Amino acid sequence: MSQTESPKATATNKDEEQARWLAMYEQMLTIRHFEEHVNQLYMTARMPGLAHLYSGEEAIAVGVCAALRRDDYITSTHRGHGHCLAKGARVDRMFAELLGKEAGYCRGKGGSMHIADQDTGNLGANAIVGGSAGIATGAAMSIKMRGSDQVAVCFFGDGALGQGVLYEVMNMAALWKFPIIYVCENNEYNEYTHYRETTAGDLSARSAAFGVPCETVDGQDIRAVYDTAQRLVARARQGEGPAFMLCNTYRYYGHHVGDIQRAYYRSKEEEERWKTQRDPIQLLADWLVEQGMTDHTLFERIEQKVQAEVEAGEQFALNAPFPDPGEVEEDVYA
Amino acid sequence: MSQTESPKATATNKDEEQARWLAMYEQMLTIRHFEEHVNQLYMTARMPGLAHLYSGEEAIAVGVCAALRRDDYITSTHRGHGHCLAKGARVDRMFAELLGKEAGYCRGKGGSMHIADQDTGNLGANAIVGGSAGIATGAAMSIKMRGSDQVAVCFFGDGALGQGVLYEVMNMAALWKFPIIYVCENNEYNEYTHYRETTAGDLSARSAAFGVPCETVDGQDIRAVYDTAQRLVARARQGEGPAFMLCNTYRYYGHHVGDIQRAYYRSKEEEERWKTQRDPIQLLADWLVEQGMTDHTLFERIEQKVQAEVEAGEQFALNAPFPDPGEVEEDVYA
Amino acid sequence: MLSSSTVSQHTTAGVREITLGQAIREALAEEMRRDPRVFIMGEDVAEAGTPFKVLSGLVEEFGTSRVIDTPISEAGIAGLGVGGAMTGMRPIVDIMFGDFIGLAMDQIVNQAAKVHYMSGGKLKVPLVVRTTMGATRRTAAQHSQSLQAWVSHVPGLKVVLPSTPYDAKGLLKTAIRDDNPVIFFEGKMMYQLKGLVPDTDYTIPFGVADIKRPGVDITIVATSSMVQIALAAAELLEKLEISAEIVDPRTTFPLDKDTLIASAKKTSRAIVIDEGYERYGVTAELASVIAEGAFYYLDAPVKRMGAMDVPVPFSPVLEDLTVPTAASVVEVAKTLCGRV
Amino acid sequence: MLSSSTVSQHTTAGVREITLGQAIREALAEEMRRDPRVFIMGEDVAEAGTPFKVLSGLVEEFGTSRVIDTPISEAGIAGLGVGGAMTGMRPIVDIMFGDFIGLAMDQIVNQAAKVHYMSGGKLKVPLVVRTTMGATRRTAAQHSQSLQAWVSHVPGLKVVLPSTPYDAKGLLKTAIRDDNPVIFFEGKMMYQLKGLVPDTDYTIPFGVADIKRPGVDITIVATSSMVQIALAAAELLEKLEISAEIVDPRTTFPLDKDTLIASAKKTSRAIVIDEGYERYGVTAELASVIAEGAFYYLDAPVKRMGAMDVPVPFSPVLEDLTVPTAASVVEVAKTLCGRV
Ligand SMILES: Cc1ncc(C[n+]2csc(CCOP(=O)(O)OP(=O)(O)O)c2C)c(N)n1
Ligand SMILES: Cc1ncc(C[n+]2csc(CCOP(=O)(O)OP(=O)(O)O)c2C)c(N)n1
Ligand SMILES: [Mg+2]
Ligand SMILES: [Mg+2]
Repeated sequence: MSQTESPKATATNKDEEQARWLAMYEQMLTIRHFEEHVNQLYMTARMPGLAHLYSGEEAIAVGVCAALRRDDYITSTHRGHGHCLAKGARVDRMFAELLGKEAGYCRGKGGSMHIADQDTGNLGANAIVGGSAGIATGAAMSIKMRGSDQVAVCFFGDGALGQGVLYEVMNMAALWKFPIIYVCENNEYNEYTHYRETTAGDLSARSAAFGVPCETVDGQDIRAVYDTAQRLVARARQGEGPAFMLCNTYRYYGHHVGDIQRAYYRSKEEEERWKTQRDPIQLLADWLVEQGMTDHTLFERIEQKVQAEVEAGEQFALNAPFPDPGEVEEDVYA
Repeated sequence: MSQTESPKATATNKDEEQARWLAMYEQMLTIRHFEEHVNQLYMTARMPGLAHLYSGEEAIAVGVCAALRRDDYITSTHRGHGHCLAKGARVDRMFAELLGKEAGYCRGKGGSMHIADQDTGNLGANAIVGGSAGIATGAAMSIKMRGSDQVAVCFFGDGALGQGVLYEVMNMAALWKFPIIYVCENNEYNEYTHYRETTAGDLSARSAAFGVPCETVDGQDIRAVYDTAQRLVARARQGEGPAFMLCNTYRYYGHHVGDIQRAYYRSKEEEERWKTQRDPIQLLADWLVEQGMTDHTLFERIEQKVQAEVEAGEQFALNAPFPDPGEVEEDVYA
Repeated sequence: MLSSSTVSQHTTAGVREITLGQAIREALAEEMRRDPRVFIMGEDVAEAGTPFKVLSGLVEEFGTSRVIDTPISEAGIAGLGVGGAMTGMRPIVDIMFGDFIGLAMDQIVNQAAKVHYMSGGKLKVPLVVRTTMGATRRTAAQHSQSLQAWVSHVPGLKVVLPSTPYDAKGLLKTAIRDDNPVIFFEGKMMYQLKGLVPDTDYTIPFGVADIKRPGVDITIVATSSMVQIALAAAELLEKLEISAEIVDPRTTFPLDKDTLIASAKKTSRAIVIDEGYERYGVTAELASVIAEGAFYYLDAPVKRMGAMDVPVPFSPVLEDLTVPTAASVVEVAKTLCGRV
Repeated sequence: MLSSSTVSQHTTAGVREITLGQAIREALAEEMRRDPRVFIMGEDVAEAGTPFKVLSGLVEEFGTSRVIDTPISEAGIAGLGVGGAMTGMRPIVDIMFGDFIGLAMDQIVNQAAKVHYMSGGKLKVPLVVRTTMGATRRTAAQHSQSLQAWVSHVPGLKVVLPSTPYDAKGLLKTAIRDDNPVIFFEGKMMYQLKGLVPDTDYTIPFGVADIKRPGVDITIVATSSMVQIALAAAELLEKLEISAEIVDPRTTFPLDKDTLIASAKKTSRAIVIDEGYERYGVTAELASVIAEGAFYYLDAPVKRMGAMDVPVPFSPVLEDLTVPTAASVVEVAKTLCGRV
């Protein structure tokens, strides 16, 4: 996908545009269904441990990754399924990883919070809040040193703004003009605490103070996310340095699958408002219909395809074998 | 010293004002002479280890501490002699500490980089760059929790802007309106590297991004430093929260006493310019003369008093006994 | 003072069965009532009561000025704890997962641990850092470590590893009243463990090991989560007519070397178990203390059992292999006793 | 391959006497010439060549794009090192004083050490962290620690402690060519230490201990700075007709247990010395490895000598008491050999 085309130039472009938005729609839907199945696996005690669901935030991962090439890098978080799928990972191997199976992306050793997929440039989810900022910035440094035109994207939540290392590395990215985009997914909560209780000042001033320009984006509007990402990625690719995308969003589920009683920190009304009025998938669907780019049958077809893929992937993972016990001592050293 | 008086109200105020500026003059001079002796002690191999001299930066420590009460807190740095003296420490016990003697403020266990003096509210110099930001902010938190009207001041260099923990604690100071002033002594160098090579963006934006307002001050002009400190300290004392003072200054000596060959990182001309045109002691002296607040004899008298105190202090320390070997295992636990 | 073994054998008047999590909550609440200088700060400690729900109810009693939700800034909050402790407060800093102390090591080790000494004894740091340890929760490599060896290594720190509700409550009170920085590790899989705890105020001194079960054939020194494993192994060993003495040091510093050595001298055989990585871990210190102190009494080398030296894997089938189990302890004990 | 003891006994053609600092500089320069992916980043590493002047001249040859002065951000630069290493470069991160690794522990331990395992073996982290250790430089508690025990504890890391110019050069080259994160500790008081070093390319494999001096009566296992102390002690002991064998493990992980154990079996007595704090330190691991492996051969308990368990004091009269000396090693050796 080229970075320079203007969305409304020619008929071919129109077709391309339609294909692009439909692909994004499908990806968002895939993430949504994937996670609903993950939640069910947890609820039915078929998944070990916990998982942090991305539902509600899909437009960010999909919109940003649509602006990336396969060989660009991303780093991700504990809430990382969306990033991983958006960057091109397969549903079946992701399910397998979440279930601790040998066929998983990390042979079952990483689990939900550590899925990495080198083939799609995913340098890994990270269970340390802010923990991947150094890795992403180092990848950008490496890109620059190798004279490559790749770009690195660092995804993190509003809570990561509490971690000093983020500012340390943004300072260096700005000093040395690294090709990196810091994507802050502000879903308003650090676990069970609203970010206003933990985060002083104006969020958009944070990166600017370290020489990294910030753009604030409606994280529910995939078109806004994609457009901004396109511009910032192009800029970075051309050697013009880092940028910061502050994306406002919301998570539909609890902090993790086990966080069921949420009334003490946020209201049902608030959740409903986001789900009914600001759902990224619905917003894109509405726009596609409005633009005449799609119709009911097409939506149905996509829905069925996604459902089938997710169900097959889940089945594959449930049937897949666990790693051999002998593997426990493998991969400690390269 | 009250915080609210306006400097030019009445005759008594005029006298008070004169006394105040002369006291500051004397303190700056004390620091200057103290450090010249420290340098000599090093050059003549009578001092163990190294020391980081504050010469050239005296207006900051003295101007800020003049705005503080004895029971206010400060934290200091590896370049901490000035802060310590300005907060009220004695010359003789400081020399003793630098020489590793039992009579030193820390019984010889701390040395130049760790002098602390609880009696004057000095919570200690710190040899970890940025390492005292947490302590100072915690002291401010404690002030607030105890319902006291003390204030805490955290001194640090431009290099400490590289340490993430500084931003972590400023965020909390802003969130909870702690009575703390962050005083950044920007002497342009992080050891042997100019801060422009290590510090991206506009320095004065840094604290603001975390909700801490910044004021930039000419760190060579003690009147500017004092006035700003007065205002910000009064504000903090009244519960209006933290502030950041960005003081531009310069160190006359090397990074430490052993840093003699400096041409590779800064020019002799640059050093001369600061020493001859921007010396904080000379600038205050000039102004005092201009205001008719002093004359040659008074300067002479102060000079002699300071010289005598420093020489006596040094002699005291040179003659003082080392700690008893048995002390090595004392003070590990309270 | 009641010893925990005494408590666990009799239901005395004024003694109730509560969980380890409740014991910790009680210790905190009682100390906060007793001393207004005590407060808690950490991530999601207030209304959420931590992800482990250990602190539930505290914010309701003490308010948000003493149970303080913080940003996700481990270094920063540890630093605030040090400064607060130096200036008249007695902070308790909650570091949610022990794995995160890496972020706060500079504050804990270069600041908290050294302030008293560097100031020639004038400044004090009465700080408690509560954190967690332990694997088998299926949370993978960055949420499963038991890093007590790091802080046990550092002069100026005290390190506590409670294994029962009784110990947890008494030791936490001691920690809060101590004038030094204390790192308090809670086994995150043990919060639901039940035990008898008096309903009166008591403390347990640091540096006093507790014989959790007396025995004569072999000494098993175990810390924290591994005490339960050792006790389970002792039950199995009893069936084999091997009588194991279970010794719980309770604090890795100060360490009650005498009790460890005395037990090993008595039994002539010793196993040491700790859930931290085995190499350069707590077991190395315990084993070498025993090997030196009981040298002329030992019939066999001291055997160390720590976590396997691998990052903790996510997959349950792998993770379960990384920690000592009652069965693996039994095997080692049998070998040491010449029963194979 | 030349063993360092061989080198130190003959002046072979193509072997020169250089300092440990020079040996490190040579290793870095040669590896940077050999492999364009290798670069150095750290505070004041370029024109200043570090405060220890170890890197002088490198920026002149390789330029500021490969010898990079950074902000004072230990966590940040360690993080950049991890990310750079994962994506095709081979970074060498300079952490000026070992005391500062506390700031970077999360990056080193939770990221660098675990990436390979967590990714199921797909991602690699060929990162070298060079840092320093050692006291008696009169720089007090925050600039004098020897924290090798912390990283030696962590699976996924390799840890190197060279004691001679020869070892330093060969081991650093191995570290740079290794595909894993390696923590390389340089004794800051040893930079001027001289020794013979070949002028040809050589590497020294990890996990191979070096017998720095053969002997028959007592084994002294020593690391880094303590090797020189042990050698000096051996000279003194020789006059007392006690023949000491000095064994230098060179890497604490991988650890050459076999050589340590074999030497102790031969001599029946062992002392282990490391400049880190004694408790829960490197000496605990070395001592327990020997106590277990040579159990049936030892005539006396293994004696540990580490730094005194106190924050390092500034005053020279106190600081000098905190580290083992040739004299104190001789005393311990005499006691072990029944000569008191
Ligand atoms: C360093 C660190 N501290 C604390 C945690 C525990 N924790 C996991 S997720 C989380 C909240 C993160 O909030 P945010 O960054 O906004 O991401 P979100 O979960 O909202 O996507 C916390 C505190 C952690 N994993 N790492
Ligand atoms: C965490 C840490 N990193 C590195 C050092 C080594 N160091 C000592 S002083 C210094 C430069 C500090 O610069 P700045 O903060 O501007 O203070 P200045 O010396 O200019 O007063 C450095 C890098 C240190 N002491 N602590
Ligand atoms: Mg969030
Ligand atoms: Mg400076």
